[in-house]
Amino acid sequence: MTIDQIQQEIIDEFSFFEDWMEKYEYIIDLGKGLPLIDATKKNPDHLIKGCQSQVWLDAQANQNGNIQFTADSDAIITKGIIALLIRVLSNQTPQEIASSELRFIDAIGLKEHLSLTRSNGLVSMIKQMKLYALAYQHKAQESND
Amino acid sequence: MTIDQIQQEIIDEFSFFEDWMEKYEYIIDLGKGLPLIDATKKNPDHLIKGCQSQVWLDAQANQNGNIQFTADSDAIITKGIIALLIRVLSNQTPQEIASSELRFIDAIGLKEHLSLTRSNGLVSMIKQMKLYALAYQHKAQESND
Amino acid sequence: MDLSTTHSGTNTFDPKAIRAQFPLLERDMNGKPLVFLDSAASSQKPQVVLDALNHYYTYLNANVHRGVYTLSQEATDAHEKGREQARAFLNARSNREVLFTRGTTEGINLIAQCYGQAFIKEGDEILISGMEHHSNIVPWQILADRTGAVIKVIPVLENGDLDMVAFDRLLTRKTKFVSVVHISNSLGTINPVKTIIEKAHAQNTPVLVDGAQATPHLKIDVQALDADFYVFSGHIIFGPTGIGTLSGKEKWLEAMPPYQGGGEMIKTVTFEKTTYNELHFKFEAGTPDISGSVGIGVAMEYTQQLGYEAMQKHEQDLLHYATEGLSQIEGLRIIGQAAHKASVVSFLIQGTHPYDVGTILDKLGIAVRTGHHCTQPLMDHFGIPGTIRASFAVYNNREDVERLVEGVQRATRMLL
Amino acid sequence: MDLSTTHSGTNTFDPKAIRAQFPLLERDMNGKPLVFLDSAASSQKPQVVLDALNHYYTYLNANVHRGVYTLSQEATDAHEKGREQARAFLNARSNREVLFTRGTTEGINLIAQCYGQAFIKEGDEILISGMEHHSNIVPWQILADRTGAVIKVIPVLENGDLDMVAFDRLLTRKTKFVSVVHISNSLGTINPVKTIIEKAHAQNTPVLVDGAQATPHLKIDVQALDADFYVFSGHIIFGPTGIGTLSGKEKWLEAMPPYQGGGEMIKTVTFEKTTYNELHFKFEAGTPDISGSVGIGVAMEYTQQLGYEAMQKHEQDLLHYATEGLSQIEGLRIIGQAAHKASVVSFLIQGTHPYDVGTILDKLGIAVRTGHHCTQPLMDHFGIPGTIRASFAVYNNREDVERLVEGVQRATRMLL
Ligand SMILES: Cc1ncc(COP(=O)(O)O)c(C=O)c1O
Ligand SMILES: Cc1ncc(COP(=O)(O)O)c(C=O)c1O
Repeated sequence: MTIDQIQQEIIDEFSFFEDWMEKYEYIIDLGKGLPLIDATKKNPDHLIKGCQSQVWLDAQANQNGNIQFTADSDAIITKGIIALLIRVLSNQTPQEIASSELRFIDAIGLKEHLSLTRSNGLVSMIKQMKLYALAYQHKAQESND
Repeated sequence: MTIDQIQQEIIDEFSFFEDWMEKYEYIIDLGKGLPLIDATKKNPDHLIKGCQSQVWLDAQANQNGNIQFTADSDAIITKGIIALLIRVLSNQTPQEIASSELRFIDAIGLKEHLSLTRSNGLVSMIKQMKLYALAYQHKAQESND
Repeated sequence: MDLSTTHSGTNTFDPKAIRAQFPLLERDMNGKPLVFLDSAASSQKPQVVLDALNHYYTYLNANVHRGVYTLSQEATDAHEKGREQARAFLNARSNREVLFTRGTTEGINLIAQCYGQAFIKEGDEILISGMEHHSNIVPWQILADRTGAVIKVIPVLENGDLDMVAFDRLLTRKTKFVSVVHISNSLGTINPVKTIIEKAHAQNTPVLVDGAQATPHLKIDVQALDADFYVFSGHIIFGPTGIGTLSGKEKWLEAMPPYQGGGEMIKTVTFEKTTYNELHFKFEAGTPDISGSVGIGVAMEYTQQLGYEAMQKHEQDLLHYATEGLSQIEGLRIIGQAAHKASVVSFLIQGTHPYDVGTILDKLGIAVRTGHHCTQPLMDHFGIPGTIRASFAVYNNREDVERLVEGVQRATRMLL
Repeated sequence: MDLSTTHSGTNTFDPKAIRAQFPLLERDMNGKPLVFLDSAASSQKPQVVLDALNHYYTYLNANVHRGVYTLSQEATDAHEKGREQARAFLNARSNREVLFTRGTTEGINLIAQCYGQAFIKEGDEILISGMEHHSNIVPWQILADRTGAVIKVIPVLENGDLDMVAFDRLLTRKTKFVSVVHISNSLGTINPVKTIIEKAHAQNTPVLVDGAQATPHLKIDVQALDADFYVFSGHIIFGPTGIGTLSGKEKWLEAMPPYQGGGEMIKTVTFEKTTYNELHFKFEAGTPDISGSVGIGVAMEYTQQLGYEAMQKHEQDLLHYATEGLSQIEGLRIIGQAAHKASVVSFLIQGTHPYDVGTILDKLGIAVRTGHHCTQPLMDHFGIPGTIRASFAVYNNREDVERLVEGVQRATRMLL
């Protein structure tokens, strides 16, 4: 599925929730189920410091050049949103990741979590995901040269 | 006449003026007629610096111990008010000057000129007049001892 | 217009009437009536302060101090009335000892910079505490960097009190300045600043008290305290943002170099030589925040008129009610249990992150602060990433507490 | 509530409608309708700014940047919207280059202190001009005292223009900083700051422009000017007191040490080591003046929407009308007759003192400024104790000018 298809899927899923409680309970569940980043990667090199909650992020390219993200956070709601972001961006090509527009966050009513001034690490995490993608894209181009 | 009698005299005089213009014209006239401080006294030692206009002040005790003030200013309205102040305080005993309460300024509607924050030098001038009085009082007491 | 008559300045303390004076508290948040429990970060403003600001701009606005015209004179009077209100509020000796700043942070920076420049040398020790706000840490670190002075820290006990035994040990001949918080914004601890000042003075060390959290709750008397410097922020004591007060002893203020250069703070300027104006002007360069001094003045008068005793009784009731209610919640741990505490409850719930709890409370219309509250070293000391903090002001009520307790219960159920 | 719709943001420039937006102008002074001719000292505020302040305190007030709850987020958005409005107003590259200060004076002090600490050494020359406001003199004198740097002064010509020949001579390799006023508050002279910046940059010398008097009258584009630093005050551009803006190039701001220490400006704090936050936070310690940034933002937007071209036309008309009218008065001498002049007339009347004239004008309901206007060295240069200054803003009209001219005539008759 393309990034946009997955986003639409998530938007559709969220449209079934009656109120914010169901939505947040779902996000919290997602957070609890997030496959964790390799323990050795949970180090300062992979840390994105938000003012309130911290995020650790790693990215690896698989054989076909698609990127796999793994991550963790100390806050469960942050983790739940990370799970959604990984569902959308993981296993996509660097190009697609770098040029993606993440409209779903806004559409499912979680915009406040991606406010620039909210400082929960999520904004910086998306930036970092795109930077990883650009780095792998660059690498791939170089090895093609 | 006592300080208070002179003040009352001034208040009575001013009560005849119909409007502020007459009042100010009178003050300006007083200013023009102010007998000037001795030219040699118009030096930094006798200067009271206001933010807007400057005042020079000197005080001398005459034979009977009463104090004669002479003064000048670069602003004519300030000079006019000085003329009134000198009329009230000059030729009085140090004790009377030091303990005087200058109610006439307020009563004749010139209060704004004696506002602490107005910085026309008049407030500092009154302070200085009283300081001179205290100094002469002190001197007189010493020579009595 | 005498603003002091437009609110209930009487002796009866009516919490409902007081709450009604704060228009913002009528708004919703996320579709629920707002429960505002973040007054320690910034308080709401009573109508009388908003009216004063509006009145200033609508009838009195002009630049101050040098104007020859009546409007400027009136603006100056309004501005200086704010200073006189601050003086009366603090019981400072004279208006020369009362400066306006942008807030607590600027007040501390001003002292660190100017007192520091005049009196602090390499090897001197500056004594602060382990529960200081960053604003009472970083300015001293900058000064220490610049001068080679050394920062010493009074430790914090497990219950949130200062370790006064350690204080006695740390206060030595080398201690050239003490700067401590009156009431901790994270823990609520009311520190024994009078004792600290007495002991410091016994060896001629001056003391700055960070009163940011104290002024909305405690009667302050800088003469009784004998504080050398006392600083606080308008926005925490029901006043406008962008204005604060610094009260300092004249002997120090006179001996210190000026802070910033510019208009107002000079007597004469030539390119060769500039002479500085007297106090308070010397430390107030530039056009002052005139509406700010008007607003903070009215806010202080308002607070005084509420009456500290009745206010404290009300706030302590809320504090105990909240402490009790929250303590019932399993896994909830209160950080800061000093015997003398202002109406602040910091807590953590085992297995949850403050951010998560705060996020759910927000959805329920409840505004609390989460995080380190600008006291990272204190959080490090307790080995926690931060807390959830509910702070109660005079306009809060028992219903607010009940909504908080229910909200935390609900959040806990969702998160665990 | 979208405030931008509550005032006439259309393209038609209607002086009468504009004047009606400033409530203070309806008041009397000494029983006469007020003629306010002191906008260069502090302007009056349009209703839209007062509404924005009131709206902030009534619906949005909370501390900013770290709040987990919606209200705090909304306050943050309002605060940062002010910054974005400032960025747009100045055409700064990014919001990282836009700092809030208390005003022009603090902005200059910040640069003198922080740029100075990083880059100015003994023997370096700082070039200012002979028509600077004290706020653009004293901070450099303090820096010079501290570092051993030397202040050089571009002379002022008889007509009130800068002596640009002398400037070329004074700008040498030793010149490490240039700080000049965009529009003189005493003379009205509009200085060729673009030329000054180009020449200074030709030898890598950065330039600060004091825009306190420029922003209410001229369209500013810091990128087109290529100004390294541009500072101004809210209260002069129809905004609140206590707030100002500093726009600075990121490369300098990054290279400078922070200004004050405290909350907001840090990333992490321990007693051992503190790391500073990124721009703009690094230079904004403590709780910001949130209502101030909201208010100055709206004020800037308001000014832009008036349209500079139409505004200038109106103001220049008043300037010429006043110059003409006053010039008829015997013994009246206008100080400052530069070809490019903003709507400021400074004058003296032979045989009278400015204070006397100002006092009588006050009685007539006319507010002018008298004295040295915080430019003592300029007054010394002209050998005068001060001037009477009438400054015109967008809300003034020809009737104001007529009342001024009549008033001066009457004062002259009374005094001479
Ligand atoms: C104890 C304490 N000190 C200092 C400050 C800093 O105050 P401001 O941000 O108003 O400068 C605060 C603010 O919350 C505080 O609580
Ligand atoms: C040219 C100029 N520079 C600086 C200032 C100082 O501005 P503020 O007092 O707002 O800091 C002024 C104030 O009138 C000014 O006109």
